[in-house]
Amino acid sequence: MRAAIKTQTLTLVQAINDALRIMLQENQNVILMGEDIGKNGGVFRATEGLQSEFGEDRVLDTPLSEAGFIGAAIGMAVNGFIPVAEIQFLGFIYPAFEQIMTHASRLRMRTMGHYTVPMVIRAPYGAGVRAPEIHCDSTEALFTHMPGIKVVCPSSPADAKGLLIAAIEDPDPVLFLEPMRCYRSSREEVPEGKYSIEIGKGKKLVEGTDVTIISWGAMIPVALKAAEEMKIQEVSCEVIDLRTLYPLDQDLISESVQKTGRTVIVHEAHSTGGVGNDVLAIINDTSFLYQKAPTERVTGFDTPVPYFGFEDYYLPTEKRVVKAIEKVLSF
Amino acid sequence: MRAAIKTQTLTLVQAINDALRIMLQENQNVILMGEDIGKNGGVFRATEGLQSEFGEDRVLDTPLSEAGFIGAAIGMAVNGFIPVAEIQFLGFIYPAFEQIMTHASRLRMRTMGHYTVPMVIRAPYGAGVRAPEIHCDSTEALFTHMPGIKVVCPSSPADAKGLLIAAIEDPDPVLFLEPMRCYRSSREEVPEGKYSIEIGKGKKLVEGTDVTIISWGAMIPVALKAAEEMKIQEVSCEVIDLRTLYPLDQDLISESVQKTGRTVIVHEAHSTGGVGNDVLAIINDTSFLYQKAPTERVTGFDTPVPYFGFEDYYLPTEKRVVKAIEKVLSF
Amino acid sequence: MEKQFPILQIIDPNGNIIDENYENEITEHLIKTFYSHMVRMRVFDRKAVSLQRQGRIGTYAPFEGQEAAQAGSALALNPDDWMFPTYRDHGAAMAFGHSLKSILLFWNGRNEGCIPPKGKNIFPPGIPIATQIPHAAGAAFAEKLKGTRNASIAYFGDGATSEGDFHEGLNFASVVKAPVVFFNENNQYAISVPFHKQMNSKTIAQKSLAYDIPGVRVDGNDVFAVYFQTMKALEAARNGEGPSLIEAVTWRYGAHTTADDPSKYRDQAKSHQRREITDPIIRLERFMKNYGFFDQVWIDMVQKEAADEIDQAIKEMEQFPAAKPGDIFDFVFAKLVWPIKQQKEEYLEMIGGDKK
Amino acid sequence: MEKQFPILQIIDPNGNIIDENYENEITEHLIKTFYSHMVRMRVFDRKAVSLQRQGRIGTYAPFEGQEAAQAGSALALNPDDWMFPTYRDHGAAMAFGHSLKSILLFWNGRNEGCIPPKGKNIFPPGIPIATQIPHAAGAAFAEKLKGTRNASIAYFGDGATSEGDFHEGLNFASVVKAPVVFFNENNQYAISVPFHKQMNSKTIAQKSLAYDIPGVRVDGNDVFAVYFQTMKALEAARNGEGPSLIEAVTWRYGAHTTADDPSKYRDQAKSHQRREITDPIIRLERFMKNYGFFDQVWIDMVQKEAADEIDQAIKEMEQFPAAKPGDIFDFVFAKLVWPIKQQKEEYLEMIGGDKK
Ligand SMILES: Cc1ncc(C[n+]2csc(CCOP(=O)(O)OP(=O)(O)O)c2C)c(N)n1
Ligand SMILES: Cc1ncc(C[n+]2csc(CCOP(=O)(O)OP(=O)(O)O)c2C)c(N)n1
Ligand SMILES: [Mg+2]
Ligand SMILES: [Mg+2]
Repeated sequence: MRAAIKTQTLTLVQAINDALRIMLQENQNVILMGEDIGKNGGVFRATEGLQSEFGEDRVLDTPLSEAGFIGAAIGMAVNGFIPVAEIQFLGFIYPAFEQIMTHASRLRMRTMGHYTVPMVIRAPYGAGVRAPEIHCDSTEALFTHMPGIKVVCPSSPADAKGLLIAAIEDPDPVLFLEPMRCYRSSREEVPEGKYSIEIGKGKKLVEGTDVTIISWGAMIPVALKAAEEMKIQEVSCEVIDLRTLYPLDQDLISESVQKTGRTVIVHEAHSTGGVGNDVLAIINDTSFLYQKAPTERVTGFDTPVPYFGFEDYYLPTEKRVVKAIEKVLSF
Repeated sequence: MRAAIKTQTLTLVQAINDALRIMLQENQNVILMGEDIGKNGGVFRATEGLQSEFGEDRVLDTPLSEAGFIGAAIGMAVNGFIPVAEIQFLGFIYPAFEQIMTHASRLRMRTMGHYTVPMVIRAPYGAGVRAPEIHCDSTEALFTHMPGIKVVCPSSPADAKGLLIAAIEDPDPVLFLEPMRCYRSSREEVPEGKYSIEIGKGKKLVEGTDVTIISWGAMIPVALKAAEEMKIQEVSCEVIDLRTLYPLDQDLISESVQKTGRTVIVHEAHSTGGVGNDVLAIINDTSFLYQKAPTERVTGFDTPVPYFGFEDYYLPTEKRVVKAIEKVLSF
Repeated sequence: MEKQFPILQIIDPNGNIIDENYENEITEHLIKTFYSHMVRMRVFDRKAVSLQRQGRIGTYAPFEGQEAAQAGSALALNPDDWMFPTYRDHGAAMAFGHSLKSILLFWNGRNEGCIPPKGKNIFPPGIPIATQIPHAAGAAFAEKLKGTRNASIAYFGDGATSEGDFHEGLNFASVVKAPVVFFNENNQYAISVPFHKQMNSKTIAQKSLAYDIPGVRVDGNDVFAVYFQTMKALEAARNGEGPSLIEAVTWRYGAHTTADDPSKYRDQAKSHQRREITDPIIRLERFMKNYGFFDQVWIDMVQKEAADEIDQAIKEMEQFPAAKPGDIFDFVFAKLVWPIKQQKEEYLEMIGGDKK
Repeated sequence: MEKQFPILQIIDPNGNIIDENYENEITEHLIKTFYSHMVRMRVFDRKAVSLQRQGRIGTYAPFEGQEAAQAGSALALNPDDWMFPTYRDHGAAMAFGHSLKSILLFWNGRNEGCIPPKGKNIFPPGIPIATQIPHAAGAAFAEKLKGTRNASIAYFGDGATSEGDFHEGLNFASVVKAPVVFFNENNQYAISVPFHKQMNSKTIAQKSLAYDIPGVRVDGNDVFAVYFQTMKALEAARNGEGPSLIEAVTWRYGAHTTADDPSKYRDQAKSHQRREITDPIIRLERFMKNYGFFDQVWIDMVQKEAADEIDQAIKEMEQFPAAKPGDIFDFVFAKLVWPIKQQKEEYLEMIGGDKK
């Protein structure tokens, strides 16, 4: 019998706050940076209470200057600190794109390991919360295509905490995407204290035999609902939460696809160039002959994420996922 | 019998210069902008002679400020001009990433067509010329994943001219990638005067029956050499030059793959998230049952483009392509 | 630097003219125009906040307190000028001629709200901070190239000055002598971040020195000071003298947006106490009283007209046709490209056509 | 502004001391140190240009003419300080203690050249313009947080001031009072673009006013002026007074890089004529003659030692082991991730192992 683990009931954003507090306590070199993360506790309250607990030097309100503070964080990371920078919304990471692309992700390689950038960039992402434009982007693929940075995207509170701790302890830069639609949408039991979840490992949320549904982040609830719905039609769906988008969990993907032979990928990013196509590539490379049908991708469209009056049309829905499952089944 | 078309023998960079001159002559609203494009004629001489011919207002040397001049170009495009902005090397486009991502590509959609951004961003790209770091990136996939901008990448002088003219005449933003390794590596007969080549259409360079090789830009010569080599072994390769990377030429790809059943994709960008995966998605969606073997991708690695002392290791070679062809044949 | 860039005022908080140069320029027409615009803006703003509370529009960015800065600057424009507002400058946009219905549609997540009235050059509100600044420089430069006397105005906050785009836009404009006015509303907060954590300088106006362009600091709650300084800057721009930077020192009384809770980072009671001294509408009323322009009947009428106009706009917004799914596909490019066409067809088929 | 920011000199072009405050500070040791470093830099630079012509290294960025700016600033640093050079500041890097072999390796496309000697904090040369400026601010801020008296120095050109990262880096540093010196080498060209097309301001030093930090303009060809001003700025930084901006006005005699043809955009004959007045080494020699420090024997020795050292470095560079294919995979992450591992294995298998 396993020893009982003490837990707390937390939302995803509370779990993130918990992870940040634990790491600030544990490692004096961890330092949070970003816009409005101090007194205000972040626009989503992810850093609530941390500045008053750890002081202004460890929880630093920066100027409104993403290239500036990400660039500064790189200099700090090289010089002994572990900056955890918050980008207020993923859509506001673009001004810092050059710093991430040409420095954060390359410095280890440029100097053959002499200088390294152990930093985390946290960013809420995704549509569905009626936010203004650019607040809704889901552009993880821009970063999975960027060598030298890992991309993590949890969908549940417990995963969020364990993965964020792992990201902070990772010796390399990690982009940590937080599905803002899941920030407060549900709670679960989250272990107290420090624990980490290995980056690069997905998780089988539902065991199934007929169809594999692969998804991550804010699309997980949609995938789960579709799987639930298919149960009524006696279709057994396996649901996989990738959790890390670079590097993908090749073993988990191929093992499942080889079992079911039918795959539906669900993501809210644009179809062309989406991470779904990397999953497709893994299937092509590892499981070609196991495929009983072409893989279906249910994704955001090749359109900018629209203004929120239109966002429900853009976002993948349970209905679209169900249709795709039916399609791979009837092939 | 077709009427003889007058031609000139030009390199790719000369063909670009020719296209720019024609469009400057033809349309008073076309205006070139960028660093060192004036007296200096651009670091690759693509704009050679144009400032002295058309004046400083039409061929504008800008400050060293990619976000600034791309942002300004957006304002000019909305206000009646057709800016053709040169980014000195694709790796220096990142400071302007936000402007392209949140404005150039979205303004039409944001305003439902009221404001549009008819601009072209030209950028030499790719490795293999022993240039310093960041001068060698091939990050087209960052832009094919960006809704609202087209991405064009010619491999030959005649295509370069026709496609650049089409890009300038396109009512929407076009990223025009110039394979710097091909700038002067060969010459061909290029029609004189104005003509354009449809954006979105690839080109079959070699007709074949056994294997389809799909590539673009600076990798075309590599693909062609591999095809040539395979001829000796009596393997008939079809070579497709995509020419436009968004939107891809779905018809050309599927028609060829359905004929050969075996595909090798060659690109120098990183494997994960590369445009090769979009080609894979097209094959999956349109030609699933025609596949006789898993598609092979010969690509740059998931590493930053290395310093030039190492770049030969990074770049796909004829040998790697031949190996991939053998693999799809022996499956 | 505060000495080099004093806060210019024409009327003081008590409503007295303190710069006599402008005595003759302050006509009744001007006063009434300013007053009615500012009241219209405030009625709109409060109404919008309450619409948001009722769930009838989305997150909204109120500008109460910044009416003088926005009215004074926007009313200085010529009809053919270009305006580049942020998410907080719908006051300026409405003063310049944007329709209230459109502004409400924007805040209700509808792209239709970004379309300005015919002939009006108003950009959609800038969401990514400072990105509109280079656009304004470019549009202005285009006017210069065309040989017109039109100018453009870019609005932005104190926080926006920290972004690279602020710097690049001002530098570009200064080099090409673009006819543009960079109009800063220094409301002293960027969400929760106060001015002194945003920058080390004591003024924003002094940042003009980096580009050798004129810079001026005005009392942003003095509509006359704002108006005449903006006029001056626009005039210089039209005359080929290039860009200027105006810092309008002001304050927002409310939250950053309806999603923000300002009591987390500042004392809202104190914020409201400032009204006594700084409220731009109260100040203008004092002036009107001091100089005999105060007319309660007229004021009531202005209030009523504003309320009616806004109610009408709300009605129009709420009766506006539902968002059409097909629209998200149709405006990405001038002509549908196949991936989007295919996505559109599949989607419309699934939902049974474009009628939601 | 040129009046507010005069070009500070300690010795004039004729080699006479014109600022008597420094008479006692200019010791023989200092003079000889400066001179030998500058000669070493020039010999290196010329040699590197000819290596490039012979195809023995790749494209190279010469700095001839900028030796005083680089030596004067780099020699003002303490051993534990941080240096953030650009592609043109290998003169500064070598003065600060980088190895010549490493610098040559860098220019030969080898990442090994980016590794500084043990204990030396030298960043790899910044290629994307201005991006190193926020790094320097961050590394300096880290020193402040650690409570040391170390500072950092960021090098950048006149063109670099147009980038957003320049602005964001200076603003960040000014707000957190990071101990950093922003050292601008204003060589008056960004490739072909002359100063007056790069900015509207007449000086770069005045850009400090935007951040309320000290700004100073020095004659970048007067090694003493550069040295003492940099010392002063570093001292202020160490004392918690925050960042400063130094504009060292200078000139490059040669091409932007060996891939550039300056005759396309300026008169190179005229450029070389400037030597008579501005060459920093000639000027120092004049000074040495004027004040009795000139010693041809010693100078010949310095020249010879430099040449020998550089020849030795070239030898080491050329005997350096060939680039190992495996290296491109091994340093992306601390631990190989599977896609890279798989790519590495396939590739090494194809080429028959890691021995090229
Ligand atoms: C690039 C970018 N980063 C962050 C944000 C989030 N954000 C929206 S408004 C705001 C503060 C802006 O402050 P200021 O410029 O002073 O304008 P104000 O809101 O006070 O009018 C922030 C940080 C954004 N919209 N864009
Ligand atoms: C972001 C970026 N844009 C463009 C370039 C290409 N480029 C390399 S050096 C240079 C000019 C730099 O001028 P300056 O800052 O004055 O430095 P200098 O070369 O004169 O030392 C340019 C445009 C680059 N390296 N990075
Ligand atoms: Mg503000
Ligand atoms: Mg320069």
